[in-house]
Amino acid sequence: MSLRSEKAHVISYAEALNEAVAQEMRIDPNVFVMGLDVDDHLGILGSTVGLVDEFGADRVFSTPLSEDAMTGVSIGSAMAGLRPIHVHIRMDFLMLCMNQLINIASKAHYMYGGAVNVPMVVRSIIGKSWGQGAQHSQALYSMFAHVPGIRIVAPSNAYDAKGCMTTAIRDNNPVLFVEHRLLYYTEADVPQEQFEVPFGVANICAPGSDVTIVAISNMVIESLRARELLDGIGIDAEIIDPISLVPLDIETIVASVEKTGHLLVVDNAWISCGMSAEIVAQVIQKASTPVRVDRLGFAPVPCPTTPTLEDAFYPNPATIASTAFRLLNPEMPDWAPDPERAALAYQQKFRGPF
Amino acid sequence: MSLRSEKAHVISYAEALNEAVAQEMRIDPNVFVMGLDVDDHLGILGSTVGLVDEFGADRVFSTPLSEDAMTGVSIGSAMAGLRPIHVHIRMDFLMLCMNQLINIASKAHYMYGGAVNVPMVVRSIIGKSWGQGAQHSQALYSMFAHVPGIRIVAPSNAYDAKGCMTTAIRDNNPVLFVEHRLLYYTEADVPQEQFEVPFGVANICAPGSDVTIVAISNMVIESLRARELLDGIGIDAEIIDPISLVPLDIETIVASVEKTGHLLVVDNAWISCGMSAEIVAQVIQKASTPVRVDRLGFAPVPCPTTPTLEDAFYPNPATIASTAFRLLNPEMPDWAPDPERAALAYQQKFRGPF
Amino acid sequence: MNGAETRLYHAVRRIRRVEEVIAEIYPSDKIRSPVHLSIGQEAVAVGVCDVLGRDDVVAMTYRGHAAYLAKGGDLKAMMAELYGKATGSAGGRGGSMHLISMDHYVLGGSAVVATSIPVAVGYAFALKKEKKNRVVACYFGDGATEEGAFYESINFSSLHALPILFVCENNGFAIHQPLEDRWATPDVCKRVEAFGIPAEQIVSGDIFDIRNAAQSAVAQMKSKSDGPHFLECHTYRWREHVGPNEDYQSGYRDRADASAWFDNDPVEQLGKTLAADVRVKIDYEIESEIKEALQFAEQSPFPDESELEANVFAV
Amino acid sequence: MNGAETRLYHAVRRIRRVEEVIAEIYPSDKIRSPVHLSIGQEAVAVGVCDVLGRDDVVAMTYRGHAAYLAKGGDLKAMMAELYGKATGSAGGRGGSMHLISMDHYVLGGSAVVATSIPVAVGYAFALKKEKKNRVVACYFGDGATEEGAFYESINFSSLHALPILFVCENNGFAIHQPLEDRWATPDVCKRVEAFGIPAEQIVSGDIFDIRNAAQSAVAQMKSKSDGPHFLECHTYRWREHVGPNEDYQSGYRDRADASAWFDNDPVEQLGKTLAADVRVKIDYEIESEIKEALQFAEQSPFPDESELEANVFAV
Ligand SMILES: Cc1ncc(C[n+]2csc(CCOP(=O)(O)OP(=O)(O)O)c2C)c(N)n1
Ligand SMILES: Cc1ncc(C[n+]2csc(CCOP(=O)(O)OP(=O)(O)O)c2C)c(N)n1
Ligand SMILES: [Mg+2]
Ligand SMILES: [Mg+2]
Repeated sequence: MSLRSEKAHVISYAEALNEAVAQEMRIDPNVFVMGLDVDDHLGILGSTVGLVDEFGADRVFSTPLSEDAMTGVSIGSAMAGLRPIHVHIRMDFLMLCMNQLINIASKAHYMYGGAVNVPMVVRSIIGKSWGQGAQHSQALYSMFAHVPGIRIVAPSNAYDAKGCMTTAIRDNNPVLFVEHRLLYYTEADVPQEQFEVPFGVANICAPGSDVTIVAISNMVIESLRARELLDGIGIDAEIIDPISLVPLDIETIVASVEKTGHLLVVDNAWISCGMSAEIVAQVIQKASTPVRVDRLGFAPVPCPTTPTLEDAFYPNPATIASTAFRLLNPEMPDWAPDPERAALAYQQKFRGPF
Repeated sequence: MSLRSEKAHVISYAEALNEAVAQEMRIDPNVFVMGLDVDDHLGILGSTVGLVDEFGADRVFSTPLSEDAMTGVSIGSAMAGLRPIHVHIRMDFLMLCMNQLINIASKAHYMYGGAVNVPMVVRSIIGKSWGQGAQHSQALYSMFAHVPGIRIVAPSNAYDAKGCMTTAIRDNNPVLFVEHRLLYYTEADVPQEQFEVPFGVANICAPGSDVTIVAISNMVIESLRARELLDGIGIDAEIIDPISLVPLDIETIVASVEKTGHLLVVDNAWISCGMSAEIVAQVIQKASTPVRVDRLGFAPVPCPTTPTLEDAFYPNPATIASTAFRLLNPEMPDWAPDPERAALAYQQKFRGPF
Repeated sequence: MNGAETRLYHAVRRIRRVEEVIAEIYPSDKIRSPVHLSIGQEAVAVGVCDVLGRDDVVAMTYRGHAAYLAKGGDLKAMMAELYGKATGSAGGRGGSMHLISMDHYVLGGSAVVATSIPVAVGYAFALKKEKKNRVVACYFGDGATEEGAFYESINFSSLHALPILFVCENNGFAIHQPLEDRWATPDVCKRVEAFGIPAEQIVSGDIFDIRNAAQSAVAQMKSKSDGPHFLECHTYRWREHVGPNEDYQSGYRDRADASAWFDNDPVEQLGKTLAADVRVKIDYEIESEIKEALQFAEQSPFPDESELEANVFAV
Repeated sequence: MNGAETRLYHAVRRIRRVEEVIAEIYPSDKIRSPVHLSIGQEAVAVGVCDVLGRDDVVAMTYRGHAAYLAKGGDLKAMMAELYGKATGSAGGRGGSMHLISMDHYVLGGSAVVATSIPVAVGYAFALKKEKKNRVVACYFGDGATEEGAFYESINFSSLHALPILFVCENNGFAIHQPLEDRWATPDVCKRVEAFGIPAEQIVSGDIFDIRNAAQSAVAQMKSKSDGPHFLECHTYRWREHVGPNEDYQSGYRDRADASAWFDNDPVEQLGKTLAADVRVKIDYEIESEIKEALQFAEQSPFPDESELEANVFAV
C-alpha cells in the first residue's frame, strides 16, 4: 500500500465520480465525456468540473440539445473502439433516447452475432423533486431492466460511486449509471487510487434478523435511518444495497430473506413493473422458506410540485419503518415513529432552484 | 335486440378492430386515424382497410416518418378535443415516442391540475418474429405499466378487440392498445352493433382447480392449448386473461390463486420488471393463503432470427404445460407433452415476409 | 399608436415586476420550485401575444411566466401555483414550469425542451379542422431547434398547412452553452425556410418590430390559411438560466454583452413614451395587482395530502 | 475507363443476381426472415462504394444487401445469415436486416428507420479522432430524412466537421407512401445545405454520375477534412417494399413510372459496354459464386438451441 492510501481521502459522491473518470481518462485515451453542460462552470453538480481543463475540448464537450442522435453517436463511437461517457443531468431525458438505447445499444452485441461491442456509460441523475415536478423527478431504470443487454448500477455512496464508475467505463457493454442528486453531497473515505466495485455483488449495509430491507440508491440512506427507528422498538432490520440492478445479486437477498422471513423492497421509483416487483418475484420463486413481502416506492402518480403532496410522494424513514413494522406485525395497530427523529440530515443541505 | 344481432357475425380480429373504429367514427366526428401506412392497400394488416374511402383523407391519413412529433400531434389534438387513434405497425417503434408518451401524455391531466385531458389511442402491434429479429419483435408494454397515467389493453380475441377498441376511443385518457399479429387471423362471433368491454375486468377463459395460469395477449391461446395438454395428465388449469393490464383486475386473479394455490404468469414479453413480475408481487402481497409461483416469457435475450433459436425464444403450449407441471410437482421429474399435440393451428397461417 | 404604447407598456412592465418580485421572494423558499425568469425577454412574449385574438392559443416552455401573463393568464392563479397552493393554475401540481390556463388558451409549459412544439402543432391541426380561423403561437428557445422533434414538427405543419406561428426566442444560450457550440450554421431561418415556411429574423429586440412581424404572419394565416410562419426573435436573458440571480460573474458570458440589451429595455423605452402620470398610474395598478396576487397565494390552502393519488386519470 | 466498367458491371450484376436468386428461393421458406431487395437500386450502392478505400466504413439500412456486397462483404456469410445459419455474418442472430462485416468495415444494418444514421456519425467521430483520413459512407432512404434523428445527426456532423458522406437513396416511396405525402418541400438538398453541408442531387440514376459525385466528395473529405457531404441519389425500387415479388398491380404506383428506370438499368447499360466474352466470363463467375454460397448456406449448421442465452453481454 502506498503512503497516499493510508491517509483518509474523504470525498463527496460528486468528487468520487469526477475522480474515477479523470483517473481512467489519464490511462485510457479512448475514454471521453459528452453531454449537455458537462464543460460549464457547474460541471454537472461538480462531477465533471475540471475535466475539460485537463483533457481538452476534444475529450470533454457539451453537445447540441439532441439526446437521440447523441446517443447514436455514443454507440457508433463505442463500436469504433472509443469509450464514451454520455451524461444526462436528469433521467427523464432518457425518454428521448430510448430508441437508440433499447433498439441499438442493448441489442448490438447479440444481434450482430458478437461482431461489435458497445462499451458506453450512460450517466443519468435522479433525485427528489424539490418542486421540479413530474418531468424532472423520474427514476426510470426499471424500463431498462426490462430489456436484456444493458447493465444498471445505482451506487448509494461515494465509495461505490467511484468503484462502480471505474468498472462501468471498463465494461464492454452499455452501462446505465444511476446517480441520486441528494447523494452528491454525501461523503465517504474512498481509496485515492483506482479500484473496481464488481457488478452483481450486493452489499449488506447493516445486519439484522427480523426483516430484510432491500433498498435502492438513496433509499439505502433512508432505510438505514429507518433501521435506527425500528431498533428503538426492538426490531432488527437487515439492510441490503444491491448496488447493481443488472446483474442482480439475488442470492444474497434470498439468503437474507430465508433468515428473516420478511422482505421489504424500498425503491426510489414507481412500484408497478419496477425493480421492487422483480426482486419480490425472484425471491418468491427462489426462497425455500415462507416469506412475507411488501414494497415501497413512489406514489402511483406523476410527481406533484406542491410540498404537501410531494412529501407524500416519496418513501422516507418514517414510512419505511412503519411499513416494516406492519409487515412484521400485521395484527397490531399501525405504528409511526416520531417525525423529528425520522428526518434526515443530508436532505436539509439540498435547496433549489435545481 | 335487432334482427342483425341474432345472426352470427363471425369476424377476424383485424375486422373487429376495423369495425369498432369505423362505427365510432360514424358517430363521433372528432375521431381520426393516423400513422404510417394506415391508408394504403394493405391497411395495417386489414385493420384500417376502407377507412380512408369512407371517411376521407382528412380523417384517415398516413404521416411522415416522424413518430416522436406525430405523437405530440396526437396529444395536442386530443387536448383540443379530438380523439386521435395513432397506429404503429410495430411496438418497437414506440421507443421513438417515449418522450411524448411518458413525459407528456401520461402526465398532462395530473400535472396540469386537470385542465386538460388526453383522449388518445396508441395502437401498436406486437408479434412473433418469423425471423424479423431483435428490433421487430418486442412487446414493451411493461415500460408503460411502470408509469402512472396510461391505460393498457391487450385483447386476445376478436370480441375483446372490438369492445376494447370502442372503450378505448371513448376513454378520456391515453390508452395503449396492444395487438398481437398472430391474433389478427383468429375469428369470433362478435356483436355487429357497438359495445364496450370495460377495462379492469379480467376474463376467466377456462375454469380449473389446480393451477392458475394468467396469460397475456396471444399467450391466452397458447395457454388454452397448454390447458388441454395438462388435462391429458389430469391437471386442471384455470386460464385468466386480464384483458386490460392497466387497470389490472388483481382481485379476480387473487381469488383464483387462493383457490388453486399455484400461479403461473405467462407473458408475451420479457420477464424482468415485466407484467409477470408485477402480477406475482401483487398476488403475493394480497393472497391470504400460501402460493407457489412461476413465470414464463421471452428468453432474456434480444430476439434472434434463426428458427432454431427463435423457436426457443417464445413460450409455447409445451413449455407452458411443462412449467405448470413442474410448479405443481417440484419433486417429480420434468414432463413434456408430445410436441405434435402442442403445435398450434393458428400459427401455421402466418408466413413472412412480415 | 399611443393606445398601443400604453397597452404594451402595461404588459411588459407587469411581467417585469412580477418576475422581479418572484426573485425577491425566492430566497424565502416560499416558492419551492425552480423558476426560469424571462426578465429581459418580455418583448417577445408581449409583441406576439398582442396580435393574438382571445381564443387564439399560446404554447410555451418552462420559461413561461411571460407568455402566460401576456396571453391573459390570471396572475393570482400563477402566484398560487408557484406557492404550491390548491388555488394555483394547476392546483399546485405543476409549479412554475407547468403554467396553464385553458380559459385563456394558454397550453401548459413543458420542462423537457422542445416537447411542447409538436403538441402545439397538434393543437393547430385541431384548429384547422375546426375552420374558425384560430391560430396557435408556439414559443421555444434557440436550444429547442436542435431537437429532432422540432424538424419533424415543422415538416408536418408545413405539409398540412397548419395555422401555427413558431416563435423562437433566441437568447443565444442554452443554459450556459452559446450557439456556436450547438448550431452548425447560425441561420435558423434558412433551415426553416427549407421546409417551405416563411421565416423572419428580428435582431433588434424591438417590441414593435416583433409585433409587426407577428401581425403580418397572423394576418396571413387567418386570411390566406397559408400554413405556418416562423419568427426568430433575438433577445437576452438578464438573469441566470434558472433561479433569481444575475450570473455575469460565472464566466460563460460577459456583462458587457448584456449592456446593449439593458439600453434597449422595452420597459424603459415604452415607459419614456408615456406621460408621467399615465405611467405612474399603470405602475401603481401593477403593484396593487401583484400585492393582491401574493396575498391570494399566501392565504390559499395547500392541497390536502389525501388528494395525492386522485386524478391521475380523467373521468 | 474500361477497367472501371468491368469492375462496376461485375459489382452491379453480382448484386442483381444474388437478389434475384434470393427472390427465387424465397417461397421455399428457407429464408425465414423479411427481405428488402435493392433490385433496381444497385447503382447507388456500387457507385459510392467503388470510391471508398478498404478501411473506409459503410453504414446501411435493413435494405442492405447491395451495400454489404458492394463494400466487399462476404457472400457466403450473407447467404448463411439469411438462412439463419451459425456461419452467417451475425451467426444467424441478425438475418437479412442486420448484415454486418466489421472485417470489411460494413457496420450493421438496422430495422428501425434512420437509427443507423447517428451511429454512423459516431463512427465518423471516432475516425476523425483517429486522424487516418478514413471516412464513413452512410446510406438511408428518403423516408429516413423525416426522422428527427436525421437532422440532429447532420447538425452534429457539420458542427464537428466529421468525415461522413450521407447518401440518400431516394426511391420516391416509404413502403407505399409517395414523397408528396411526407415532405413539405421536395428539395432535401436545400434542407441539408442549410446546415452548412455541401449537397448534390443526382437524378439520372447513372452509376458514373453517382460515382463521380461520391469521388469528389470523398476526395474533399480526405484532403481537406472539410466535414460531411450529402448526395441525394434518385433511384427506383423494382420489387415490393419487402418480399420477393413485383407489386405494380397493387395500385400505389404504376408500372409506367418504372419503365424509364428499367430502360436505365445499370446492369444492362454497363453490360453493353463490355465485350461479349468478358461479360459471359463475369456472369459465369457470379453464378458460380452464388451457387457456392448457397451450398455453403444450405450445408452450414443452425446454431444450437443451447446457445440461445449466450452472448447477450460482451466479455
Ligand atoms: C430534452 C431536454 N434536454 C435538456 C434539458 C435541460 N435544459 C433545460 S433548459 C435547457 C436550455 C434550453 O435552451 P433554449 O431552448 O435556448 O431555452 P432558454 O432556456 O434559453 O430559454 C436545457 C438544456 C431539458 N430540460 N430537456
Ligand atoms: C422508425 C420506423 N418507423 C417505421 C418503420 C416501418 N418502415 C419500414 S421501412 C419504411 C419505409 C422507409 O422508407 P425509406 O427510408 O425511403 O427507405 P426505403 O424502404 O424506400 O428504402 C417504414 C416506414 C420502421 N422500420 N422504422
Ligand atoms: Mg436559449
Ligand atoms: Mg424510399
